[in-house]
Amino acid sequence: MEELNFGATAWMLTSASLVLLMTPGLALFYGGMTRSKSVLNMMMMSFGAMGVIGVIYVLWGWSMSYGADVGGIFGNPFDQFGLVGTIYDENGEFLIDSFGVPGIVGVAFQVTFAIITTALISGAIADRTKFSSWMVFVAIWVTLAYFPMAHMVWGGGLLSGDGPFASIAAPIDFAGGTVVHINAGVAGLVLALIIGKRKGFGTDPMRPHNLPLVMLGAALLWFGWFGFNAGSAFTADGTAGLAWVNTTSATAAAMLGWLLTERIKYGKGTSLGAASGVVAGLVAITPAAGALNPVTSIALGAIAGVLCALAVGLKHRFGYDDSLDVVGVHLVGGLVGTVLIGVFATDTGLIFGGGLNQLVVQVIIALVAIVFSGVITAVIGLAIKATMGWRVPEEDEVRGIDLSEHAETAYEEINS
Amino acid sequence: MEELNFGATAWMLTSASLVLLMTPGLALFYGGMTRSKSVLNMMMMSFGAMGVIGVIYVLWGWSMSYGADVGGIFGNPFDQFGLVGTIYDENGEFLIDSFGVPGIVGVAFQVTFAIITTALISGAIADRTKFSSWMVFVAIWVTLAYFPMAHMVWGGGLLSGDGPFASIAAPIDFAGGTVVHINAGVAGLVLALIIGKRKGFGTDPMRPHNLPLVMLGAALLWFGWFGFNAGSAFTADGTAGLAWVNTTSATAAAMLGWLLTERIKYGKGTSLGAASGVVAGLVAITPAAGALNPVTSIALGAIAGVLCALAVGLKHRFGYDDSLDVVGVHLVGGLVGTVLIGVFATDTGLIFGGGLNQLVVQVIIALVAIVFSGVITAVIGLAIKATMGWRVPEEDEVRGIDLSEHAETAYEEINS
Amino acid sequence: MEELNFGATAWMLTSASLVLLMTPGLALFYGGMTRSKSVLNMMMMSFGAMGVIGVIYVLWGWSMSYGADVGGIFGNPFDQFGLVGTIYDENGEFLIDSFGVPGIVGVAFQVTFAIITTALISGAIADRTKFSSWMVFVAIWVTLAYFPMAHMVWGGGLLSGDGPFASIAAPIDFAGGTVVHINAGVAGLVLALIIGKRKGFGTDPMRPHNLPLVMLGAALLWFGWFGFNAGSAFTADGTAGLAWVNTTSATAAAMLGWLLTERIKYGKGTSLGAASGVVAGLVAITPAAGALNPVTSIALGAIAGVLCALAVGLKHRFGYDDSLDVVGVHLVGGLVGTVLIGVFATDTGLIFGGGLNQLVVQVIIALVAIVFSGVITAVIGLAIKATMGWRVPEEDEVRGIDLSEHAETAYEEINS
Amino acid sequence: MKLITAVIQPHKLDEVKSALEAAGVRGMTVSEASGYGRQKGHTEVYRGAEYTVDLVPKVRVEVLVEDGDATTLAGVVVSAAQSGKIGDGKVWVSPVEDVIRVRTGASGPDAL
Amino acid sequence: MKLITAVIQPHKLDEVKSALEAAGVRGMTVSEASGYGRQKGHTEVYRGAEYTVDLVPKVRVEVLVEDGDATTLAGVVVSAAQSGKIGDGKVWVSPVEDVIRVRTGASGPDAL
Amino acid sequence: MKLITAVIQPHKLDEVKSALEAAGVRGMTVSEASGYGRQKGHTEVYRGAEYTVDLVPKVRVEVLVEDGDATTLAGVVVSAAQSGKIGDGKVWVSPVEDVIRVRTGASGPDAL
Ligand SMILES: Nc1ncnc2c1ncn2[C@@H]1O[C@H](COP(=O)(O)OP(=O)(O)O)[C@@H](O)[C@H]1O
Ligand SMILES: Nc1ncnc2c1ncn2[C@@H]1O[C@H](COP(=O)(O)OP(=O)(O)O)[C@@H](O)[C@H]1O
Ligand SMILES: Nc1ncnc2c1ncn2[C@@H]1O[C@H](COP(=O)(O)OP(=O)(O)O)[C@@H](O)[C@H]1O
Repeated sequence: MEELNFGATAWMLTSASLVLLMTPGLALFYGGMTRSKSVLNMMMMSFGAMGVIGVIYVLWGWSMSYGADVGGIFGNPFDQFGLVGTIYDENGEFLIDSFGVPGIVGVAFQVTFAIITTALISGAIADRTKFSSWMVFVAIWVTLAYFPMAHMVWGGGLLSGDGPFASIAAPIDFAGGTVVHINAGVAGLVLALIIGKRKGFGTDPMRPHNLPLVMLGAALLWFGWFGFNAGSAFTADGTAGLAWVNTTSATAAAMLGWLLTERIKYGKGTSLGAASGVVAGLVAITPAAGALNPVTSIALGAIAGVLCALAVGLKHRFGYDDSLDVVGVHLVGGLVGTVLIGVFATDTGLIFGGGLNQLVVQVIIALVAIVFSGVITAVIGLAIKATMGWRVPEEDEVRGIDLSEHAETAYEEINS
Repeated sequence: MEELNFGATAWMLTSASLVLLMTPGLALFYGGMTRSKSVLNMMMMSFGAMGVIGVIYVLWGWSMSYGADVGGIFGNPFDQFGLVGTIYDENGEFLIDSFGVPGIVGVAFQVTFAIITTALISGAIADRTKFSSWMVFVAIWVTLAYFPMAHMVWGGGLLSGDGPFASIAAPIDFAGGTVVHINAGVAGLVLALIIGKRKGFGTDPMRPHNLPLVMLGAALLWFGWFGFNAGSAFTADGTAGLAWVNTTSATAAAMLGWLLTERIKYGKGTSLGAASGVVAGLVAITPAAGALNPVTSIALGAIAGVLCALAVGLKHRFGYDDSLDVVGVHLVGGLVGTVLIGVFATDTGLIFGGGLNQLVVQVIIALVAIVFSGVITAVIGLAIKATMGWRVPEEDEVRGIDLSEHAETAYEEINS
Repeated sequence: MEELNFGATAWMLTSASLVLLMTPGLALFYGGMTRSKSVLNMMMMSFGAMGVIGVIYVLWGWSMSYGADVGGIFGNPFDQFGLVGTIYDENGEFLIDSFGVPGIVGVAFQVTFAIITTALISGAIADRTKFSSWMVFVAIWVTLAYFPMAHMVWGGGLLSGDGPFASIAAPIDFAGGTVVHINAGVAGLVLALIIGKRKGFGTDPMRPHNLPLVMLGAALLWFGWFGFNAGSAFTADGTAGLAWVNTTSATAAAMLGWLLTERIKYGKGTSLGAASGVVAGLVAITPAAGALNPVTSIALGAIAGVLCALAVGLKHRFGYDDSLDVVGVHLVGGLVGTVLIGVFATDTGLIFGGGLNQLVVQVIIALVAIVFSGVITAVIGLAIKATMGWRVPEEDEVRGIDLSEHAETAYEEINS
Repeated sequence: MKLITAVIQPHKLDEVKSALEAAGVRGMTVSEASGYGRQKGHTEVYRGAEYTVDLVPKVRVEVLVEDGDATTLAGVVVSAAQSGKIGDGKVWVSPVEDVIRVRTGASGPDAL
Repeated sequence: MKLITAVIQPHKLDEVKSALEAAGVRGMTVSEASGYGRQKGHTEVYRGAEYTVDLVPKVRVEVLVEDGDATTLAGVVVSAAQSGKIGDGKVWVSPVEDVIRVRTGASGPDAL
Repeated sequence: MKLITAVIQPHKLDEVKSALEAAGVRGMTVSEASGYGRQKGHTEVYRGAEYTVDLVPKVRVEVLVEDGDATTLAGVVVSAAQSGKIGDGKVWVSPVEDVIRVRTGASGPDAL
C-alpha cells in the first residue's frame, strides 16, 4: 500500500479539472467556426459527449481501459464495472497508486481524456448530423475505439512498453498522440467520407461566424492542455514542469509557424490562423511533452504549425468535407508529434545519436492506430448510416440545424 | 499546532480560485439568458456581489460564520472582526488547521461560497431591479441569512453534527445543499414574489439573447464546481477524488435526464436544456458529493435532471416570475440532493440498509433551511420595498435596464 | 540539493497555468473594448506576444532574467541560453530550488509574466498599429526592457534586496508593481505619444463593442491573478493564502471605489467601471499582496479604484490617445500599489510606526522603473517609427484594421 | 398598389402584427432600424467619457397593400403602435407599380 | 427611374446577385430583414416555454434601374430567387424621381 | 411629400446627421445595409480558403421631407457624405402620398 502524496494528488485533481474544461473550450473553438445558424448544434456535440461519456466511463469505461487485460486489446468491462474494486481496498481505505495518488483521482483524470477525444471528432461532421445519431455514435465509438486504444497504449496492452513492439524501442506516447489525436483524426476523416459534404461545400463561403469565440476556445484549450500534458506526469515533479514548458514553447512556435505560412501564402497572418496554430502545436507536443527539451519542442512546434497550415487545404484539393479540419489539425498534428519523437527525443532521438529504432517504433504505433481507428470507425459509421441515418433533411440544413435539431437559435434577432 | 501540509494547501488555494470563478461563470450563464437590453445589469448583480461580499467577508463574515458561537445560530461578528486572530498565532506564525492548511486559506475558500450563494439569487429578479437596492440587499442578506446558515451547518451550530438533530443521524451537507442552494433558492422565490413580475411576463417571449454565452457560463460553473465539491474535502485525498468523480457522473446524468425530458415533451433536446441540466446536476450532487458512490451519483443526477426540467414549468403554472429559474434549478435541485442523501448515502442510505434516520434528518435540515431563509429574506425584502423600493420605472424596464441603471448598452449598434 | 516539495510544485504548476490564462483574458478585456472592426487585431496583439515570447523566453529570456549578473542590470543571455543548465544538475536530475520546486517549474511561472507584461502595452496603441511592427517591438522590448527589469528586481539586481537602495529599506515588490505594471504603463504612454492618435480620437465615440466580453476578460484576469499573486509566494503556504485573500479584498474594494466614483460623477455605476475597477484593484495589490493584511488591502484597493477612475480622464485632458487606458489603470494603479506599501506594510509601513524608510525606498524604485522603461521604450519606439513605421494607412484604419492586417472580420454579417 | 412603411417602437411590434392580422393582412416584412427625432436619445458613460446617443432603436414594418386598403390599414398600424409618447414613430404610404410573388411569378393584387 | 425591392430567402442572395450582374446591373444595396407570411414560422423551446416565432429571416435587395429595364430586371430577380416553395418572397417596383451618385453629384441615369 | 433615401459610408453618418440638422430637418431613420457596386470588396482568408467579399458595409438614411425641400436636402446629404472616393453611395428621392405621426395621428406636413 502506497502512502498518500498530497501534492501529487493536488496536481492530479487540478489537472483533471483543467482537462475537463478543454471540452467546453473545444465547443467554443468549433462553435465560433461554424455559421451562426449551427453554432448550438456544434456546441451540443461536445456537451453531448460530456453527458454520455461522463456516465459510461464510470460504468465500463475505466474497466475497459485499465481492467484485466483481454488479448492485449482491451480491458474486461466487467472487471471493475461501476468502479467496484477501483476506489477502495479490502479495508475500505482508498486505493493509492504508485505515485501516491488515490485511484479514484486517476479515474477523474482519465474520464476527461475519453470525453475530449470523442468530442474532437465532431468538427469533421459539423452542420449536418442528426443529434440522436451523434449521441449513439459517441456511446459506441468511445467503447469500441477509444477504450481499447487507451488500453493498448496506456493500460499495458499491445502498443505499450509491455507490448511486442517494445523490443525495437519502448514506444513513446506521453499524453495521447495516438490514443487521442490520431484516433480522433482518423475517425473524423472516415465519418466525413461516410456522411458526405454539406450542401454548398466548396461554393458557399461558410465563414466562421464569431472569431473572438474561436480565440477564446483556443485559449481555454491551451489552458486546459496544461492538465493534459503536465498532468500526464501523474505527479507534480520536474517532468511535469518540463512538459509544461515544452507545451508552451512548442505551441508558441506553432502559432508563429502557422502565421508565417499564411503571410507567405496570402500576405496576412489571420486570427483564425493563430488560434489554429495554437491547437496544432498543442496536438503535436502532446505525445512528446515529456521526451523533448524546450528547444527541440520549438522545432517540433514550428514544423507542426507549418505542416498543419498546409494540410488544411487538402480537403479542398481532395473534396472531402472535413468541416473544421479535424484531419488537417489533429491527424496531421498527431502524426507529426508521434513520428518526430523518433527524431527529437532527448535520449533516443535520431539527432541525439539514438539511431532509427525509436523512429521505427513511433511509425509503427502511428500506423496501428490509423488502421485500428479507421476500421472500427468505418464499421460504426456505416452501421449508423444503414439504420438511424446520419443526416438531417437538406431543407433543415439550409434553414439551420440549430432550429431543426434543437428548436433554438443562438442569438436573439429583433430587439423587443 | 498542526504542521503545514503543502499538498492540501495547494489544493485548497486552487479550489478557492476555482470557486471564485464560478460567480463570473454565473454572470455569463444568467447574462446570456436575459434579453440583450438587460445583460449588463444581470452580470453586474453578480459582480456587485463580488465587490460587496469581498469586503464584508474579511470584516465580519468569517467571524459570523466560524467565530465564537452565539446560541447555535451565528458566530460573534466581533470575535475575529477584520480577521484579527484568524491569520496568525501568538508567535506571529500562520495558524494551521487540522488538515494542515493555513487558516487564511480557509478564509479564501469560504469567501467564495458566500459570494456565489448570494449572486445565485439575482436570477429570480432579473431585468427589473434597482442596482442600488440589490447592493444593499446583498450586504444585509449575506449578513443575516448566509453567515448564520453557514455557521449552523458548518460552523458547529444547530444543523451540524454537534447540533440537536445529530441524535437522529449526523446531518450530511458536504458542500452546501442547504447553506447554498436551498438558501438561495428560497430567497429567490421570496424576492420574486415581493418584487413582482416583469412587464410582459407570460405574454412576451423574453428568449435568451445569447445561448453560446449561456453554455460558456455553464461550462465555467462546472469547472469551478470542482473546487466547490472536491475542495469541500478540505484536503487533496481520496474523498476529494470521489467528490470529483461523483460531481462529473451526476452532472453528466442530469444533462441527459434534462435532454430526455425535453425530447419526450417537445421532440427536441435544447442547448439551454443541456446547460440547465448541467447546473441541476451540479446543484443536486453538491450536498452528496462525499457521501455517494459514482453509480448512485448517476442515479441522483438523472433524477435531478428530470425533476428540475419539470420544475422550471411551475412558475408559468403558478404565475410568479422567477425569471431565470432559481427555484426550479437551485431550490428543487438542492432539495433533491439534500433529501436523497437519505436514500443513496453509501453508509447510511435507505437502499444500503441504513434505515430511515438519515432520510429523516435530511428532511429536517432542509425544512429548517427553507423556513429560516424564507423568513429572513421576506423581512429584508419587505423592508427594502418599503424604503428604497425595488423596481426601476416601467419605462426604463421597457427601454432596457442596462441603459437606465448603468448608462450603457452591451453591444455596439451601428458600425461606424 | 533540495528535496522535491510536491505540494509547492503542484501549486506553482497551477499558478503558471493561471497566469498564462491571463493573457487571453486580457485579449478579451481589451478586445471587447475596441470597436467591432478592430477586435481581432487587438486580440492578436496579445496572442502574438504569447507566440514571440513563448519562444524567446526559453532561448534567452530566462537567462537574461536569472542568469549570471551583468552590472546589476541584466543576466548574461548566454549563461543559460536555451535553458542549458537550468533544468538538470550534473547527474541529470532535475534541479530543485530552495522552496523544493524544480527549476523548470520556475521557468514555467516566469515566462507567463513576461508575456502578460508585454501584452498589456498593446491597449495603449489599439486600432492603428501594423501587426508586423508590433511583433518586432514585442521581441525587442521584452529583451531590452522586461528581462533587465525582472533581473533588477527579482534576479538579485539593482532594485532587489541585494541592491544599493536596500540600505534604506528592502524594496518590496511582491508580484510585480514595478516590473510589470509601471513598466508596461510607462511603455504604453511612450508608445501612444510616438504613434499618435487614432483618426477620430476625441470626436468619435469609439465605444466598446461588446461589454460582456470585457467582463469575461476581467473575470479571467481576476482568476488568473491568483496565480500571479498567490503564486509569487513560490510555495503553498500561509503567505500564499494571505496574498490570495488580500488580492480578493483589495479587488472587491477597488470595484466599489470605481463604481462609487462613477456614481458621484455621472449618477450611474457602469459595468465597464466595475470591470475596470477589478483590474485597477488587481494591479494595485500586486506589489503589496504579501506585505499587507486583508483590512489594509481594502484601503489600498479603494484608493486605487478611486484614483484610477479619475486617472482615465487624463488622456482627454492632455490629448494623448492611450486608447484602452494602460496609463490610467496600470501605470497609476502600479504606482499607487508600489508607493502605498510604504504606508500600509504590516511591518514597515508608516501607519504601523515603521517610519519613512520603506516609503522612500518604494518611491525610489518606482522612479527608477519609470525612467528605465521610459528611456528604453522611447528608443525602441522611435527606431521602429524610423524604419518599419508603426501605422496602417488611414484608409485601412477607417475601414477596419482587422480587414487590412488580418484579412478577416470578427463577425459574420449577412446570414446565408 | 401601395407600400405602407411604419417606423415604430420595438415593443409595439407584436401589437402591430396582431392588428394587421386581424385586419386581414397576410404578410409583411420587418427590419431593425434606429431613429432620430424629437425623442431625446440618452447619455452613455464609458470610462469617464460621457456622450449622447441620439439614435434610438426602432423597428420598421413594411406592408404591401391594395390601393383601396392603404388608408384604412395605415390607420390600423397607427392605432396599434400608438402609446402617446414622443418617439412613437411615423407611418408613410408610397406608390408601388407592381408586385410579384417570387414563388409563382404572379403579379398584381394576386401577389399579396 | 425605378427602385426594385426584393425580399428573398437568404440563401438565394448569391444567385440573385449573379443573375443581376449577368444582366448588366452594376450596383445594389442589401440588408437583413425578417418576413411574416404564408410560410409558417417555427417553434422554439426555452426551458419549458414553447413558443412560435413567426418571423423568418429574409434578405432585402434594392436595385435602382432605368425605367425601361424595370420589368425585365424584376423578372431576372424573380427567376433567380425562385425555388417554388412557400416563402420565396416578394419583388416590387416603385417610382423614383431622382438618383444622385454621392461621389460625383451626378444625377439621373448617369448616377446608376 | 418625398422620401430621401441615402446609402452612404458608415463613417459619414455623423456628418450627414449634423448637416441635416443644420438644414432644419428634425427627424430621420437609420439602418444598416451592405452595398455592392464599383467599389471593390475585399479578400478574406479563413484557414487557407481565400474568398472575395463583395458586399461592403453601408448605412441607409431615410428622411421624409416636404415636396419643396427634396432637392435642396438631397443636395445637403450628398455634400455631407461626399469624400470623392468610389463607394460614397447613392441618394434617391421617391414620392410619398401620405405621412402620419403615430403619436398624434396627424398626417401631412404636420407629421414630419
Ligand atoms: N423626417 C423624418 N424622416 C424619417 N423618419 C423620421 C422623420 N422624423 C421622425 N422619424 C422617425 O420617427 C421616429 C419618431 O420621431 P420623433 O420625432 O422622435 O417622435 P414623434 O414622431 O412622436 O414626434 C424617429 O425616431 C425616426 O425613426
Ligand atoms: N403584404 C406583404 N407586404 C410586405 N411583405 C410581404 C407581404 N407578404 C409577404 N411579404 C414578404 O414575403 C415573404 C414571403 O411571403 P409568404 O407569404 O411567406 O410566401 P409566398 O410569397 O411564397 O406566398 C414574407 O416572409 C414577407 O417578407
Ligand atoms: N443600382 C443601384 N441600386 C441600388 N444601390 C446601388 C446601386 N448602385 C450602387 N448602389 C449603392 O451605392 C453604393 C456605392 O456604389 P459604388 O458603385 O460602389 O460607388 P459609386 O456610387 O461611388 O460609383 C453601393 O455600395 C450600393 O450600396
